[in-house]
Amino acid sequence: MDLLEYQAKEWFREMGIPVLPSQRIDRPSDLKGLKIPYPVVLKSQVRTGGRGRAGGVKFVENTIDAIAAAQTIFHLSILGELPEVLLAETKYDADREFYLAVVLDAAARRPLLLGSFQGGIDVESAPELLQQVVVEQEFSPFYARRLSLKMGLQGTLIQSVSSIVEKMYQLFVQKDLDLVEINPLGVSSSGKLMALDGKVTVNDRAIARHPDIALMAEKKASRANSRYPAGMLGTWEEVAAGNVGILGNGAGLVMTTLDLVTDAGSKAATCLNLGHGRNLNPLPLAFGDRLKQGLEFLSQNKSIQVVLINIVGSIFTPGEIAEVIANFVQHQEEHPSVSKMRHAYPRLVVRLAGTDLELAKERLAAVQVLLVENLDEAVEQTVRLAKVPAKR
Amino acid sequence: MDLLEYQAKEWFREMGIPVLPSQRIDRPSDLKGLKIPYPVVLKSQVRTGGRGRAGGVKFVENTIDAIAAAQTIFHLSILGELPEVLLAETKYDADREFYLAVVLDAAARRPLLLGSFQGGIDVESAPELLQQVVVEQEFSPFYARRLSLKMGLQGTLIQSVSSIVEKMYQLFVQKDLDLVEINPLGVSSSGKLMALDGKVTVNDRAIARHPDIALMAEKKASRANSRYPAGMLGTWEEVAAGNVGILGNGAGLVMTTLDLVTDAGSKAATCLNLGHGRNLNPLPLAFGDRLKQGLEFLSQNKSIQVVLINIVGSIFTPGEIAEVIANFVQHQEEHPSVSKMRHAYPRLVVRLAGTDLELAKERLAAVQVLLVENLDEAVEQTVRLAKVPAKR
Amino acid sequence: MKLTPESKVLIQGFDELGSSTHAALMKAYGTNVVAGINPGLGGHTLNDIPVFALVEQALAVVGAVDTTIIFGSPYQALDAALEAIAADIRQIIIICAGMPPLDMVNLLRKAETTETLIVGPNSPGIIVPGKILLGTHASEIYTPGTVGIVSRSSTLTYEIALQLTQAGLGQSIGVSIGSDIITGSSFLQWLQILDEDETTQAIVLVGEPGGNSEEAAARYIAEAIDKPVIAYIAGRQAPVGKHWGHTGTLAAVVGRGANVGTAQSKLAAFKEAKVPIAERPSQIPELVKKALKKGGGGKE
Amino acid sequence: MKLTPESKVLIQGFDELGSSTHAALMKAYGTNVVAGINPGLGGHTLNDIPVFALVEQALAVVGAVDTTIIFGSPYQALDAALEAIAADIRQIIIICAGMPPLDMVNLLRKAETTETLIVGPNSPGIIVPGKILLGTHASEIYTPGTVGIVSRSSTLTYEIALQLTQAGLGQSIGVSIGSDIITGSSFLQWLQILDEDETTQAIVLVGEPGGNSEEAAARYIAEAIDKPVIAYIAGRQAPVGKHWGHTGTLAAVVGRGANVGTAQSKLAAFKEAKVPIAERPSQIPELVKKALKKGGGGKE
Repeated sequence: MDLLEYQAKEWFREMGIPVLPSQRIDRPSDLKGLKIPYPVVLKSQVRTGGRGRAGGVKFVENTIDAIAAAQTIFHLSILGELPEVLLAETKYDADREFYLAVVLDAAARRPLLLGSFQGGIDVESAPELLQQVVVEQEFSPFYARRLSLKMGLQGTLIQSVSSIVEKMYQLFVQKDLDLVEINPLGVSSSGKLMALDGKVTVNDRAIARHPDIALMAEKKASRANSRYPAGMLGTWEEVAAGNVGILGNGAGLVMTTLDLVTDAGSKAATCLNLGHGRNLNPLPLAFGDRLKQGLEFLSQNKSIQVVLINIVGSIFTPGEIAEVIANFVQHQEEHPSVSKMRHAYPRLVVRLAGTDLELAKERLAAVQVLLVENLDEAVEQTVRLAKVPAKR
Repeated sequence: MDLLEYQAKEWFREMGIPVLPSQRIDRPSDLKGLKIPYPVVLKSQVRTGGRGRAGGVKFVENTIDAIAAAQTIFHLSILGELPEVLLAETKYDADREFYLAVVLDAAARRPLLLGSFQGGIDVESAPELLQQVVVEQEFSPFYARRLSLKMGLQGTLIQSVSSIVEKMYQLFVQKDLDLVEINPLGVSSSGKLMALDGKVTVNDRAIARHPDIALMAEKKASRANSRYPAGMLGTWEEVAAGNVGILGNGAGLVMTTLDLVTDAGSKAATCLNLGHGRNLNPLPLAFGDRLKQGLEFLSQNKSIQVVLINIVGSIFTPGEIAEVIANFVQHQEEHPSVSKMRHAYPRLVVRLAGTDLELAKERLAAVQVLLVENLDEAVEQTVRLAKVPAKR
Repeated sequence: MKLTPESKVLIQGFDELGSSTHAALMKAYGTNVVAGINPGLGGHTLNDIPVFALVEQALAVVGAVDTTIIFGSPYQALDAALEAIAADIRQIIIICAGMPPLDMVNLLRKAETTETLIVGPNSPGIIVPGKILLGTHASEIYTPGTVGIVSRSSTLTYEIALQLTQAGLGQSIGVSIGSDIITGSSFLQWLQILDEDETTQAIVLVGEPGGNSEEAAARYIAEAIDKPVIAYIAGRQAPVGKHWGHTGTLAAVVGRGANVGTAQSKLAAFKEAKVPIAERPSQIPELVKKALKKGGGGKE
Repeated sequence: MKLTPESKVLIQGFDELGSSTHAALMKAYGTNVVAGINPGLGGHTLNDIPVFALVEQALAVVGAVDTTIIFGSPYQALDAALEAIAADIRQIIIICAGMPPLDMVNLLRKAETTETLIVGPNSPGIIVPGKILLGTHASEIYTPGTVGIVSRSSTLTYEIALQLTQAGLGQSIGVSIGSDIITGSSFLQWLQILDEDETTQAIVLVGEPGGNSEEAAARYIAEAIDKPVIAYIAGRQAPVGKHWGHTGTLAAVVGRGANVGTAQSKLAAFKEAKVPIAERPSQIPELVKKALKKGGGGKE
């Protein structure tokens, strides 16, 4: 979960990382009660990057200009995202700007300290400017000093920058982060440091063990107002403007199925991973219910003409899975009103593997759904059906 | 530094260790604004033990009784200590009482978890009831479960008691404690747990790195209102009702000197350790200044008739030390008004070892102070002078 | 790696829900499951398996244990693994999904100093078909044979085993190192184990986007592996960043070049290492047969 | 333990104040001080000693180092020691006083897994008279010889060395394990080192109230030490709990019996182990001479 800048800076303040005096602005009129002196920077609080270039950051000198600027920014969508709040912050003139980050690195299987003498940079585009230190063992401040020295710092900046890296690392561990980044870290002519912009990503798995973060996640989700909350069905992704839906158990299997369907010349619209069905972690719904709701979810997408169901090695046997699918088909046929938005629900191609396949075949035959044992054949069948002009 | 019960319980509350609703009472009239319902327990907030038996804990049913009880407790000195505040706490009926503690153990060189099925006990007197678990590696909750099982707990109590031990350990590490103890931990008939009394000792060395605790220590010191704040001179201890003062550099050497003086038949009043003089940690005063002020400090004690100075292997040479001592003696003689409370300052016996002993001898001879090279002889001389009827 | 049917196995996070069912399935498959651990159920017996409150209590009764398999809450997995390490267990399989990656970092620091093998988290564990099941593999899909499968996913591993079984090729070992950003054991470790395993004659490595472990594996195969290896990478057609919950694809690659972690980068690495690549699962059996014929069961 | 004059020595917490003076004293005594570490002074030279910002930078220039000596703020000692361990230094002497004991607990967990010897904290370190000075001992008091001294205090060690020197008995090694509740090396370790040291013919062990390390040492001497040992315990007449800042006397002894940690308990332990006890420092030389005469320089 990505935090907004003002949330990241609240955490920075708690950790003792220097940030500028600032105030959260929920509506333009809040600027009448501004407690920080002008000139002030108004910043759109969106999660996407490139906000400065998009016009989401404005300097203002007085209340009238500030309210006008705020009204503009509140209505400015940046890469499709409208801000819910702005941040009003004291203007700061930095002499130099550094880059600092702590990030989880899969290759080293450790947190990585990152730093650059040249802040404000797009780190992906200039990796050669970026210094790295792997935190091999339990963190100790010498790792931060290693980074400072690699960045080419000297004198008192070694200690002052190291001390900020230390605090970033503490935050990283305390809050279970994937990333904490200060970019830029402003350096005044007297060597004073200031976190001018901040980015924080909380690891999604860890949210539930931090009551404060769980609350933030809840608020964010309630704003998104989704019918299928995260984890309810499993995980789905919109893939392309295709007419095939893929429903599988396990991410790897879903990706393989997507590869095969695409290679065979069809385009997938949505792929849904129900979870591999041997998962013992408490999920909101049992496997059979997830399957049923997954079918409903994909059926509601009018562009989907065929759904390929590929389930291998779940605790549910093919017979049990076929039962769920057949019931879904029967229910759809008996209650056309449920799908009154469409002419018909999508065609189904079912590929299962396991012990009681014959039973599954019979149950599905009863509702005119074909069970295909061989994966390649199931894909062929799917692609053929997807090429038939849409009846829906 | 020992915390008072109410301070310990504030920390418990912050950590999520269950404590009863309570209120701090600074003066009896505070009880008029009591926010917790009667019956209530009033507890004297003193650091010494045995407060219940001494009458420092009283149950009260209404405001009139409460104010009367509070007046009594505020005036009740327990082992010489008068409470500055009381704690008013909801009355609690425990079904059973356990004992829990985390303590630093010198033998294992690790923190130790301690627990007993039989709380409210005096642990020193019943060590056989006390279960121990050494936290060998980084703490993990299984150490707490080990303790619970050793205590003989079963069912849900294993997890609930372990979870309190976990939080005690977190507190122990977070605040650099020597000890955190819950005694008793109340267990209700439904298995709910409640920390009924708590003891917390912060490690003295670590106080300075915890701004919140440093503030508590400062307040405590300002109440004690000492002329020589901790660490100013070194460390001194009142030993017995004797007439000898001992001033040395290094705790081991001071103890040896005290042993020798006592064995030879004299009694020491105060022993002062100036620090070994090769100590590189920032002390408020340089070694020479500590020596001068140490001599003044011991001279102010009217019962001290002889001061034995024993300094070995300091960075200061004997010549430099002799200079400080001689200056002190001269100043005392020239300014009798400084010591107008007394007839005379104590006699000095000086034992030094090092390079320029001859120089030291001459400088001291000039102020009629004898330098004795041999420690046993210096002790003999001290004891002889201490037996001379007091001139002071 | 001790993978014989006699080796003793513990189940941590043992409860009335899934884990005792899986323990029963493992026992039925021939695995020597000697005890379950659950602090609240010490002294009970579930599915004929005695339950103890602590690992050290269990070991006092059943003796030293070779492998422990951790089920239960992902937030308690680190503690369970540390408890096992403190009790000198040196093979740990973590089944549960959802373990925070910083817990894994802590565990790995400990595991490395104690030379403990960690498989998982978010893994179905290990199967030696016909001999031992250490985890939640769909054992009915596997048949004993000589092909070793190492992968990062569970059901895709079953898919490959199924294709091999249907083509008459049995499996020597099936293992998933886990689908998370940070896993205990690596492809490299398993390539080495399978290379040394006497039964294994060919290896199928199944990868997916994210991280750089396939790239590292490709280099290692070229340098150090004598047995024939077939690679298959899922997710070639998946849009970048879409991962259906496999956090391995979220791996930080800052400063390691923009292309690291894509299926294309992995395929290029295997191509450079001259490792035959299957384009689809159904191609794997033929590539394995071809490699076995050519290599005669191992280069010299 | 590498204690030869050639072995390379680093100084961490190296500054313009005391530590560079002590480093100069060590060099003058013959110690091979190769570098000082101070993040803010990297590139400078103090008292002819080159200063580096990081340990790893220094080692890149001066090569592998045998011992590091840590001065400076006690709150930074843990970090300094961990930095040294990460740079593969396996002998660490911590001079500074005031290190929080939980920092030492953390350090010891790390030191034990890496087999690092920690001397201190709150210790003057080690002296091999006439050869090498690793710390802040008042070297002018010592003379080369055959008596090893191991103690928990600094100036009391000098007192004993002085008494031995004045009686014509030189010293082979003088070491204080440190005056804190938790120290790195123990009496047992040093008894073993002195027992194995070829120059040492007799050992003087100097204890004080607090903890149980003298009691453990007494048992160990009876069981495992061949050379004659003389014990001296300071603080017999000190009221219980009065310790003049030596936190070793604050050691928790909960559950270990009420008497543990008193001078009396320690004296009883040495008596039981038949270790001669000196009642005062001035008795030590005669007891050493008697023991050397009787033992002829070591039991067989």
